Amino acid sequence: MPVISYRKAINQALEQEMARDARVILMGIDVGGGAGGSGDVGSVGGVMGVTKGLYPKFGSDRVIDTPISESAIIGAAAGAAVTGMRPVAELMFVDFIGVCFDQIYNQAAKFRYMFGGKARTPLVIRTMGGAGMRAGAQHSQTLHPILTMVPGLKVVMPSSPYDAKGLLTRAIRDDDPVVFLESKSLYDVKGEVPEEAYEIPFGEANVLRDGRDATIVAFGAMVPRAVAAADLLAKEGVKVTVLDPRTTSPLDEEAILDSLDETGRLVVVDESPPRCSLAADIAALAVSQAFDALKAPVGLVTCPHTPVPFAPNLEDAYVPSVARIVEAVKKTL
Amino acid sequence: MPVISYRKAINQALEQEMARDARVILMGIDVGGGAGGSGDVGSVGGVMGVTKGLYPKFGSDRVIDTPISESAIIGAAAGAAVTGMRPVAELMFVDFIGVCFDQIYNQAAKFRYMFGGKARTPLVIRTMGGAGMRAGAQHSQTLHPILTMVPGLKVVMPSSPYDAKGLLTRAIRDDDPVVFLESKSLYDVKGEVPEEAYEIPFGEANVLRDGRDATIVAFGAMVPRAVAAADLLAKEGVKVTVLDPRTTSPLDEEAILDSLDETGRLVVVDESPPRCSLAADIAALAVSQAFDALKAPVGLVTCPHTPVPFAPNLEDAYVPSVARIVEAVKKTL
Amino acid sequence: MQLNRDELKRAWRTMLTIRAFEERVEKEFADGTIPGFAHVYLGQEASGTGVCFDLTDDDQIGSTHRGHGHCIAKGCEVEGMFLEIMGKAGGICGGKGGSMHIADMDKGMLGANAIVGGSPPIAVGAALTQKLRRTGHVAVAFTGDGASNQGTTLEAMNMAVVLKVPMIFVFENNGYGEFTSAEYSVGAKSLSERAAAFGMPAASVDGGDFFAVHAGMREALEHVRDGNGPYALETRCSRFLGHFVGDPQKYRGSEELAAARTNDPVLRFRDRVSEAALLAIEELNAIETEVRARVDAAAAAARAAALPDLATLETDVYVKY
Amino acid sequence: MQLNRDELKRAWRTMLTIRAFEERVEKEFADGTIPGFAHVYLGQEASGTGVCFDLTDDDQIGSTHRGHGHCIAKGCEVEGMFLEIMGKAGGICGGKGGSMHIADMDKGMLGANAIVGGSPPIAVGAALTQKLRRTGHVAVAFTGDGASNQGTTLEAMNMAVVLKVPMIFVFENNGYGEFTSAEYSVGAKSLSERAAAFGMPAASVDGGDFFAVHAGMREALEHVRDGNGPYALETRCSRFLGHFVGDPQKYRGSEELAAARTNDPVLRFRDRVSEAALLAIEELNAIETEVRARVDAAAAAARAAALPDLATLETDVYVKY
Ligand SMILES: Cc1ncc(C[n+]2csc(CCOP(=O)(O)OP(=O)(O)O)c2C)c(N)n1
Ligand SMILES: Cc1ncc(C[n+]2csc(CCOP(=O)(O)OP(=O)(O)O)c2C)c(N)n1
Ligand SMILES: [Mg+2]
Ligand SMILES: [Mg+2]
Repeated sequence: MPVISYRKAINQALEQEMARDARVILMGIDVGGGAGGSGDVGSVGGVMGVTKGLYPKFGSDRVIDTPISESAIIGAAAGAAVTGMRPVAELMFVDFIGVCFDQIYNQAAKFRYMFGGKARTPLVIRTMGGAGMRAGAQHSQTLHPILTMVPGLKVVMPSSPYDAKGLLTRAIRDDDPVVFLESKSLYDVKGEVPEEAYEIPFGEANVLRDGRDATIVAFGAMVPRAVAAADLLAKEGVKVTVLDPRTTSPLDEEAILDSLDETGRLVVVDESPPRCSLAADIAALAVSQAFDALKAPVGLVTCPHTPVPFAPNLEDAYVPSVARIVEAVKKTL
Repeated sequence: MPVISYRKAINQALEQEMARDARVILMGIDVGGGAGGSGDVGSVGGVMGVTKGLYPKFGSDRVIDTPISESAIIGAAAGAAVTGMRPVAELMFVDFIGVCFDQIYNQAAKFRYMFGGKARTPLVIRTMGGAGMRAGAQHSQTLHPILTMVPGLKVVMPSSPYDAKGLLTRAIRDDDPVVFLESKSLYDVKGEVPEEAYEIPFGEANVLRDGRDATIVAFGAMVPRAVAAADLLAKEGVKVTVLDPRTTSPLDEEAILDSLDETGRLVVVDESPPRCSLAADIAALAVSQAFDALKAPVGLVTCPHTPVPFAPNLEDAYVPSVARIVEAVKKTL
Repeated sequence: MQLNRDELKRAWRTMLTIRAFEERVEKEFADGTIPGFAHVYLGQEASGTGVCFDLTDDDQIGSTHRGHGHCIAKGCEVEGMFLEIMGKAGGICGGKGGSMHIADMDKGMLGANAIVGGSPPIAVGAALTQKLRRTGHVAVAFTGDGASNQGTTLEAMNMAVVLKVPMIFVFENNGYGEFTSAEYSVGAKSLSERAAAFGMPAASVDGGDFFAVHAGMREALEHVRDGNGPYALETRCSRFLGHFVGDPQKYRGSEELAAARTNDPVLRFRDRVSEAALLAIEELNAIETEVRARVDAAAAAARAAALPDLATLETDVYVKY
Repeated sequence: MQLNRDELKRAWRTMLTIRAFEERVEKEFADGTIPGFAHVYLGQEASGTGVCFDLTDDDQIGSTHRGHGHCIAKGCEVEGMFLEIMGKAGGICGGKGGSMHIADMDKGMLGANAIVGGSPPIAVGAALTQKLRRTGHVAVAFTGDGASNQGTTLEAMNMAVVLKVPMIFVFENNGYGEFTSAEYSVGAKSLSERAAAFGMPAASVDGGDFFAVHAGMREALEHVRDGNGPYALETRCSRFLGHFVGDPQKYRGSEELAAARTNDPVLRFRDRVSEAALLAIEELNAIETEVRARVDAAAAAARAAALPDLATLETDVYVKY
């Protein structure tokens, strides 16, 4: 099987779905790659190069560069979706959600319910999150909790190239609004990815390690760290299950509860500040629905209740580390 | 002691603090009451009448009607705060946060940290939330979880006239950005409120009922319901503690943990959809820090994972009811 | 551009339906049969009617919190609307939306919108669909003077120009956003001049005059359908009532309030059409009787209708979750 | 309006400090000593320098992601800036902010801002403070051509007009927002004409010419300080490098790139001032030597400086929690 990067896997899903379905269009800041310039328009393909090559292939009607107006970008994508297109809008950094959040949670996500089931909004919002790039407080957040809490939205957090392609393909074919949260620290990670198109269903957790001593639930960029922690623990004889729910909404509650039935011990790894986080969400699931299975306090490995700092050493200390995950698991034993 | 409404209590706090400190200014849509009209400007005082009488008293320099431009309202308030004023900005319905969220969480809340402690942003954002007014999906949300999760913000949810006045006074005197979330269903509720100014500190829970069988934690408009549930249960011989943390950030973790030490049983009542909610947050606190004390699954009484419906019977079924709280407590026994 | 008799009747019927509907809403609201709050369109009937007159079901509109008139002008049925506004089963949105969220996709009505400035970005997207599909159809965003100051509206204007989509921004300037006058809240000389500065043609018409609005829209449609990008049309209207039903409007002087009532689009239409002998007064009256009967019957039926089934509380959140 | 010798020296020193600082940033970035990304101000020195020239520490500016030049022009020290940009202890913001979040309240520098369109609303607030306190001081919001399309910027313009605050919107039009040209992204005829339509005077000046910018600001300040409300000033600039250091800029043709370099504000200032014999070339050179030495020393010191104490990770979130 070809080995490609997470970035390329996303690009491939976009290209294949655009080729398959003329209703699929891309729009966002520089997704085409520099409209109106005197040079080689389409040479870039987004600030991270994720959409590279799509403008030359599909042209300006299908790969639409926009002004820096995120409310209009997301709103227009929602409007195009509800009238029959299948737009993939790029919100460059998820940190920018604050200038367009209304169009996401009050508009796109609520159309169907408010209109009594009459609307269909096949909108994908691609965006990237996470720390580690030394990009500072306004370019390093994850913000998946505020998306996960929104009824009407689906939220995807791919943790590998394989998942990225399969989940994005699914997202584009899905009839509901989906936020597809890419981890910028994973763009260069490589893995096996089938050439042909395939879908990974939403709401089905991936089991990356299987062990009966404890369960680690992790999302997005925290998944490789959870796996690394599990492998370190395995060397010490501690066998843990690592679950990657892949979508935070819908959430594969069953997989988590089933695993807890076996292990009775839970650690949640969440790259976000602790309050009202996904870590808290999973812990609440456990204590409300798997109380009898629980043998120890749930370990919450999150960022601190602070913005993301810029200095490299501070930023490294900010994000949940393998060491902290290992420690948290040991505490539950 | 005078008996006044929650609305009047807020008004009184505003009036007294404005009289006390010339730096306190109000700004927002119609907070003055109809700038530019040919009639009696200042006759209204906000769409809910909360700021009534302040424009006539303090004039247009201190009670500032604005265009419908929430990013500019909140941003300007943040800018005024960081340059020496103490603005109280009104975001009419908290549902509108989506058009100005960036100015709240990326700007005001992060100034101090990003700038290495150099900024001081004594900003209060008054806003109202909650269902029950038959106002539909875009005018009935609470959204406190997405505020609580923001490092750098403080979040207040007053549940009575007494608390409203004391907490707002504290908020205005506070040097950090505070979101003051009024419950619109409480505006007409009356209670004893001292005439003179007083402060209620942040991060100190109020104990409304004291019992050793279970602990109910509730916020804002859910507090009176939790109390009603406790009183019903008391008639059946079940004695529960009702805790109102009053501020969700900072959170009085100690009060909750202390109570759990005594009762071992927890029900959280949260008027918001379940995912990444405050209910989940408190449950996570319990299972991570009071695991040994817990004797039963934590009961989460929340809204369903849907937008707020319009039809009265649906809306009534949407919001946590006294009956559901009673049932949840019984389930923990 | 002269309208024929059938067209005149259609315009009259639409304006009157709005008038009768909103008067009935006012009454029902007083009776307590309409939950929540209601923003009625009384005084602005000519605007919505004129704007939507030449639109088909395949053209789309995005509306506002004050959307009943837009809905009716775009072809929504008053029966379903009353059921919706009263939160009843069988409402256009199953009773889940209410007054501020009426939508009817089949009629190209993309939704009333309770967020000021919520619709313009969405309408840009609808227009984008029209452009990409080369349908020749258009999208219209209704906004008020108040909404014209919202960042979403302003950036939607620029986006529409840049993407050159077939879209019309209709600014219904009734002089007030809630209690605040447009004189105060709009720093620009006029809404149409500000819109023009975004790079599109803009015009301003008397929104109390159906014929002026209709003529303005004809020009707008011509421009837009020719692939020239968006157009802005300001309709200067009168708001008869307060911001919501029950608003005592003390912020408006009594003279101004009285003056507003004199610019009555329904009376003006009746006078003009009957004076010019385009339609006989009897014809106009007959339509009025018929319209009012239908509206009253719809309201009465809605009053008597059942609430939605509680089981619907959790349906329609997703197509499939 | 003729500047005296000391003033000319001050202008030269400021422009050169920006030039030297940014060239050093480019080099340090290549060396890997600057984490993250860096947006440099090369080619735009005259704009920030001219805008801030007559401002005092009590006047405030809100800046952008491309803020180094604004910081220097507003009086921030290069030592603290290098420490900050390298994420070191002792940085202007303790290393917590980084390149896109440099602020220095004592200098009236309210912060670089990594959110496009983030600053204008904040600057409206700063100007409101000035207005309410009747200080005679002003606030300035820097934005780019790209940022001019953000709703926050647009609504801040209207708000500033309505509140009549002493504020200047500076649009540094360097022709690009990231990779997209302003020709494409701005639907309006020009940034200044669009701003004018919001109800304030607006002018457009050659941003490569310090004297033109300075003269433009003088007019702006006069208007604004007289209590007439806001003013908009477009400065037409060249962006020498790409959006960030390392951007190969294939979207710009080679001719355009070459042309950009010919409009060098530093060279133009040197030529004009020396040709008119306002300052001797030796004086200019002496200042350059001194400035470069200081900048280089600051960079070297910052390279050698320690990272922040880990204990600071959780401080400075609140004044008191
Ligand atoms: C984002 C947002 N801000 C504020 C409101 C409250 N609000 C509802 S309608 C309205 C006035 C709108 O004025 P205008 O656009 O002129 O429309 P009109 O009511 O005159 O039809 C306001 C402020 C809202 N619904 N949404
Ligand atoms: C809200 C938001 N959207 C997008 C970005 C990404 N971004 C950073 S700078 C930039 C271009 C800004 O262009 P302009 O305003 O012209 O400033 P310039 O870079 O030319 O100085 C973009 C799109 C951002 N930081 N914030
Ligand atoms: Mg209006
Ligand atoms: Mg630019």
